[in-house]
Amino acid sequence: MTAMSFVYLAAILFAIGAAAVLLRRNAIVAFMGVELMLNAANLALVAFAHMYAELDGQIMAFFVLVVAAAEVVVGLAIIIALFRARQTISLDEPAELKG
Amino acid sequence: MVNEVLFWTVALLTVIPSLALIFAKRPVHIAMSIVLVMVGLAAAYVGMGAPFLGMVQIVVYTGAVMMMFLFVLMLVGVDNAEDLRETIKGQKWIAFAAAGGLAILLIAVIGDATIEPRTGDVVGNPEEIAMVLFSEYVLVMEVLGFLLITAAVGALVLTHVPRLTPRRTQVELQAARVAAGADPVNKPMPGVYARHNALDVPALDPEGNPIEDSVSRVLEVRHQTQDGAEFRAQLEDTDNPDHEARPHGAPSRDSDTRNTREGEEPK
Amino acid sequence: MFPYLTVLIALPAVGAAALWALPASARSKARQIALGVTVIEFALFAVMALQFDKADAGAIQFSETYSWIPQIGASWALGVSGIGLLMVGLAAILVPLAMMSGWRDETDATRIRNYMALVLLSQAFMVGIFAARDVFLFYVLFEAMLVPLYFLIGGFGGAQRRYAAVKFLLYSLVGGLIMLVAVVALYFVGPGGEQAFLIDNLTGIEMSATTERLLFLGFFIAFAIKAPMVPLHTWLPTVAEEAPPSTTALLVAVLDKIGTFGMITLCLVMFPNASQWAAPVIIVFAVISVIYGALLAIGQKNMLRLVAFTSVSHFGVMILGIFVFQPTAMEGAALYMFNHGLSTAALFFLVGFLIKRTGSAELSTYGGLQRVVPIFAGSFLIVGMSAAALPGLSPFVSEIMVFIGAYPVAKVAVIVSAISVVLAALYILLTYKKVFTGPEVPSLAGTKDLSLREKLAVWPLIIAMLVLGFVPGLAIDYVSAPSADAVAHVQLEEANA
Amino acid sequence: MQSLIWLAIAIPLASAAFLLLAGKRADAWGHWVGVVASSAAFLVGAGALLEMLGQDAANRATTVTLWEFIPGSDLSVSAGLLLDPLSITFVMLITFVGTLIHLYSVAYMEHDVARRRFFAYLNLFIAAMLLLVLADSYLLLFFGWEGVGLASYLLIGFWNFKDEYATAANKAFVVNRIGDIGLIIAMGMIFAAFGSLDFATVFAQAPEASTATLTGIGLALLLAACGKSAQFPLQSWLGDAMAGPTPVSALIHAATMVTAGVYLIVRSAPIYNGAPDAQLVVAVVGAITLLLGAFIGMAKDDIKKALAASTMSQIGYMMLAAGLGPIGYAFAIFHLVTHGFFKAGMFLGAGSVMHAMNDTVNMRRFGALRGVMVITWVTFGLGWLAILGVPPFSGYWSKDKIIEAAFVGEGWQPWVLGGAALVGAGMTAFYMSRLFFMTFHGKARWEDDMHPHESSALMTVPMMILAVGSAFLGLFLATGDKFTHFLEPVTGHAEHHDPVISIPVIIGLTLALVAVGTVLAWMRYGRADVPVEAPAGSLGTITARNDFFQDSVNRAVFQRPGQHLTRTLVYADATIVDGAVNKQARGWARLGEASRKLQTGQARSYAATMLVGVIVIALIIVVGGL
Repeated sequence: MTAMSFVYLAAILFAIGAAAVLLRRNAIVAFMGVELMLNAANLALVAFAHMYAELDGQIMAFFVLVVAAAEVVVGLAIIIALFRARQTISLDEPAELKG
Repeated sequence: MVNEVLFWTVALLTVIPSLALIFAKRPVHIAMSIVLVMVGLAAAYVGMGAPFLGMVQIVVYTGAVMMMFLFVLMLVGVDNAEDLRETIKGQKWIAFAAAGGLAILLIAVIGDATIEPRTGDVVGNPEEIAMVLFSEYVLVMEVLGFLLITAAVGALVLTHVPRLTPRRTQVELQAARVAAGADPVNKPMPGVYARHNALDVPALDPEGNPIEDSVSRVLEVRHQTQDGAEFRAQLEDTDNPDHEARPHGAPSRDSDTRNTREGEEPK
Repeated sequence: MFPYLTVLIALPAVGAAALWALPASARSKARQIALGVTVIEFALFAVMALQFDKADAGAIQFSETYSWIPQIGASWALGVSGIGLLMVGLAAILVPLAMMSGWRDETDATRIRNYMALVLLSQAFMVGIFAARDVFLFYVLFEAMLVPLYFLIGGFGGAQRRYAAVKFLLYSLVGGLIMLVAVVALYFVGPGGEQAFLIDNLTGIEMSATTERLLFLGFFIAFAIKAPMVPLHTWLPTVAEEAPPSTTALLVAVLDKIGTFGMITLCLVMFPNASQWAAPVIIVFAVISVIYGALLAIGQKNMLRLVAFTSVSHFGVMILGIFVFQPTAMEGAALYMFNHGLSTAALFFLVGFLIKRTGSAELSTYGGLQRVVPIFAGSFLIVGMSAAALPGLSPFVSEIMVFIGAYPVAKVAVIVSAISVVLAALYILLTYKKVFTGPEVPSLAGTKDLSLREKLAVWPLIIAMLVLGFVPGLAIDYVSAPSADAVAHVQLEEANA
Repeated sequence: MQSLIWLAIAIPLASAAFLLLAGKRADAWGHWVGVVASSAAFLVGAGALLEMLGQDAANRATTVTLWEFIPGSDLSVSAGLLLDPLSITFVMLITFVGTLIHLYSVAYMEHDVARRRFFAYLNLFIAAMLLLVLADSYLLLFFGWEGVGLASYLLIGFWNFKDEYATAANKAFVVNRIGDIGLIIAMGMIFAAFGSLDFATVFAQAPEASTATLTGIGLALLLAACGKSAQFPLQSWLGDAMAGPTPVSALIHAATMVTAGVYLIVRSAPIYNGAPDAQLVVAVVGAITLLLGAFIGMAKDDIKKALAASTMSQIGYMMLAAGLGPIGYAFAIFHLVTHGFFKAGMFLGAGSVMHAMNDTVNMRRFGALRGVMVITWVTFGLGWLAILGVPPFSGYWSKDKIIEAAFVGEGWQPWVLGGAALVGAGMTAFYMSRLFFMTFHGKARWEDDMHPHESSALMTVPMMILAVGSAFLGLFLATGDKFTHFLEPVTGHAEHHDPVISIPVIIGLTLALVAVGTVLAWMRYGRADVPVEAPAGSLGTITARNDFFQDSVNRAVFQRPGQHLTRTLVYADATIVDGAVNKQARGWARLGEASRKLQTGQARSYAATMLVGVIVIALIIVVGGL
């Protein structure tokens, strides 16, 4: 059992996250799916760092973490603004994107 | 450090709760499941020689990010269970197929990859990380700082609700009230002249008619008021016997009706 | 050496800018200012033409080459051979006349100002295009030209003018885009460097047959749209019908010549082998244009559309003359470019005057005007006969030179095209008959004859056509050497191949 | 004077321009400017003729180069005039007859408000016609060729406020232009074969050219000649051309312009000499036309149309002669000259009659005019005798020679061509006598308000001069073969050939047929009463009256299909060519509409699309091994 197993695990988690994004109408839940995908990527990075015995992977994961935090802040703020404007956070509601 | 126990523990701890993302109905449950996933991942990090990252993961994700999610959930209403029926035609199948396909593709690619692990054990403790972070990646650090500040400001801007109308001053409020037909002067005190200072008795106007509004509304609601007419009759009895010819009760009204204010249903 | 060409381009452009900068109080003088600018322009052109060395008409004269965008090899390179000189002259002559013919088309001071400024701007571009010796510069001006024209058509025309303007723009843009691809490709095919786009640097370069053919087509399609060749002609009648006649006159008389001019100065020179390769098909289409345009002209009920279709026919003759690669036919075609400008412009002016008087372009509303407006009728007949290539008027010489010159190599094409001689007589005479002869139409009884302004717009053209009709040598001297050069270029390549 | 011959063109041209531009101020005297210009041209021509007669027969051709007309690199044509016996003959005919007709017109057009314009057009015609015959190259000839076409158009349509006159003018011009195609193609062929359009160069090289080339050129030239000279099958315009004022009919549609085709063929003799097939076609066309015209002439009641048919027929004679080669050329020109005189004279006579009869042209309304219009009767009569070919009047000398020449040859040709010419002579006698008797003899069938009177001196003097020419010019020119010898430098010397029948027999037969025709006409139209209303007539009469249904044929074969073609094309251009453009534009718009639907507005759908896209790209990278 090597660190490679964690990469497989990361792939599965990533897929689950993606499925959540596609399936859930609740913006917050979909957002959590995105977070899971980011974390899956982080897991892979850490696993690679472990395999190569280099710190760079961890650093990269660290950066991802920070960026994810920033993203969450802005994303949640958007969700709140959306909720204020429409009284709902369903992703199916905003139809302005319709061509 | 990488052993099967750790892997399987982490695997179960992450995969099973993360499935809640797809199948659970209540967002709060999902959020709590994700907390579990984050903790599992932190364990994996620690297990793979990244103790600092593991700690950061717990602090940032379980401690900050997921809590923020919960806060937002509370803001927008925690108790809404989501209807999992799909509304977009074919979306479910596309989603499962795409996710499954992605997983298969990724696993296939990973399985195909040949990686020659290097020996040596690097532990990502804070000193090591800091050495790299503040030497090689210092510029990125700075940029990340900007990013975080920008994100914070952005969140403020997004959630800030601007005042759409100018603030109304007391003067304007007063003017509006008068314009709506409010009585400009003070209400008269309850009670009939000096003879009676009971709070439950309406005051009488100079013509001797009772002023209903002078009695506290609370008493009216409780039906504890008294009819001013009785006292008026008493007045008349003493001062002006001519008034006796007036039939009793004619000016008085039914107390229920009297107590009802305009536009308000009697309770 | 005085930079005549640059000044000729700059003068109207500056004039246009000045008109737009004019304070509102002075706007009523916009017409006079614009006319003044074009008259100065014409005078300057006349001075330049006098300095042109006729004996060396084939060479590029008044050359100016400045670095413009060296990074992509574009230069501000100007210069004219005899043909270019004639074309620049056409622009210099016709713009003031067009202004005079459209003098009273608008009443609102701002609109007049805009109209005049746009016409000046288009004159600047016209001169630039005919003088450009750099493919990139040519292309840029070719496209920039669309802007003033789009507004001239879309802003000042009839009821459907927006449709017409968009149609014109789309057609031209399609051609321009195809040409752009060829221009870009040319950079990579050519020598590159800071003067990569100079025509002189692009002549005689080695390239594979396929490349050459594709590049040729890129340029040719753009030019065929401009010089309305069937089946790419349908924008012209629509535009003619909707745009103000003075604008259409400029468009057909000068601007569309960019098509034929480009064929001679770019296609033939840069892609001689491909020109040879495509010539048979082009000749077939040219002949179709000749007959088709004439037949459709006969069938038109609207005079403006009719004149537009006559031009389709005449452009067919020019293209035929160019692509048979015979000196005489080429001279005829080059000469026709000039003569057709005079003839068609005059025809559009006159039709415009007629429409201005009665408000209708439909033939059916007219009749018996000859006795009401004899001078008008006479002028119309002369101009109409010039369109039908009557000897004595300059278009005849060019047409006959094309036919005679093309005959040795393209017998069938000439014989079929010669039918247009009859068809031309038909469309002109039927129009004349419908409008001017027969019993008088009572509602037209008060129609006024040509005013002095209108005479000033049309008669110079008639005089020019008569002079060049009797002494065509005056113009042939300018086109002879460049035409022979162009033909020699193509035939030299043939000999090598 | 020969070097100044350009003045003969320039003066009328300048006069035409002057008259057109002068405006109303010149209305009172403008016509005299026209007369003077025409006379001046005649004087220039006469001077040149005298000078030419003073030279040797071999040196009588002079070329006057004026300026370089087309200084092209390959094609170079100079504006040069060729003065030789052939062209001077025409110059004299045109200017002399032209001047007389100018004079006549002064009186004839007296009451027309646009008389000044009329004279401008006449002068324009004179200039163009002189250019036609004096040109030293085909291109310049074409210049004049079209110029006379224009003048003819303007003059036929002189009263074009009447719709049918305007139509007639258009018809004339358009049919002429059909012929012009022939000339354009001929010029192309000539340029291709000889590299030049100059007569001198072309004729010098012609003998070396292949027969096929020459035949081609000859046929193309014939097409041109047919158009201009109203020969079969392009004859239909001439009858309608009578819409023009009568002096125009006399000058253009009888004496000069319509003979330009004959001039062209005779001028191109060196080309035809090398192309026997083309010559034969020319002769056959001439024969057909002479019979056709004569046949039509026998049925027409309109005096001018009858004369027009006669013109057609007589030009048929000339073409026939021109098609016979060197033996015929000179006689073609000879007949052309005499015909110019007597036909112009007769047209002017007809004009005089019309003038007297309130512009009536229906001969059934004439009759017995001999008494009131003596001068007209005499002058017309001389013309009549001339055209009949009665010796010693002019026509006899020219026409008889043509008939004789037509009988020369081998095989079927002399019999057919000669027979046609012979029969034509009889028919000519019939229809001309019919015309003459119906107009001047018999009973007066005038309408009540007619007061016929002799015309003024200004009209009768030209008629008298032409009558003198009709009477004696032939005799004068034929004596000692003066005229044929004069033309020999151009037409070439003809070896003497014996006709298949001996000459006296031919003369006898001709005169006999003429006599028969005349007597028949006298019986039916002189002695017997002529009904005022035309009788229904036999099939032949109807056919002839309707010009062999040429207009119906043209309408059915060319005009109708042509109109359908243009209408179809206009429709097709709008629906198919333009329609294709608009349809593809609409197609793009539809594509846009369709792709707009893909934008559902569902963020999750977009996400799904993105993910699928990522997977596809990844697959491509993985599987493609990139």
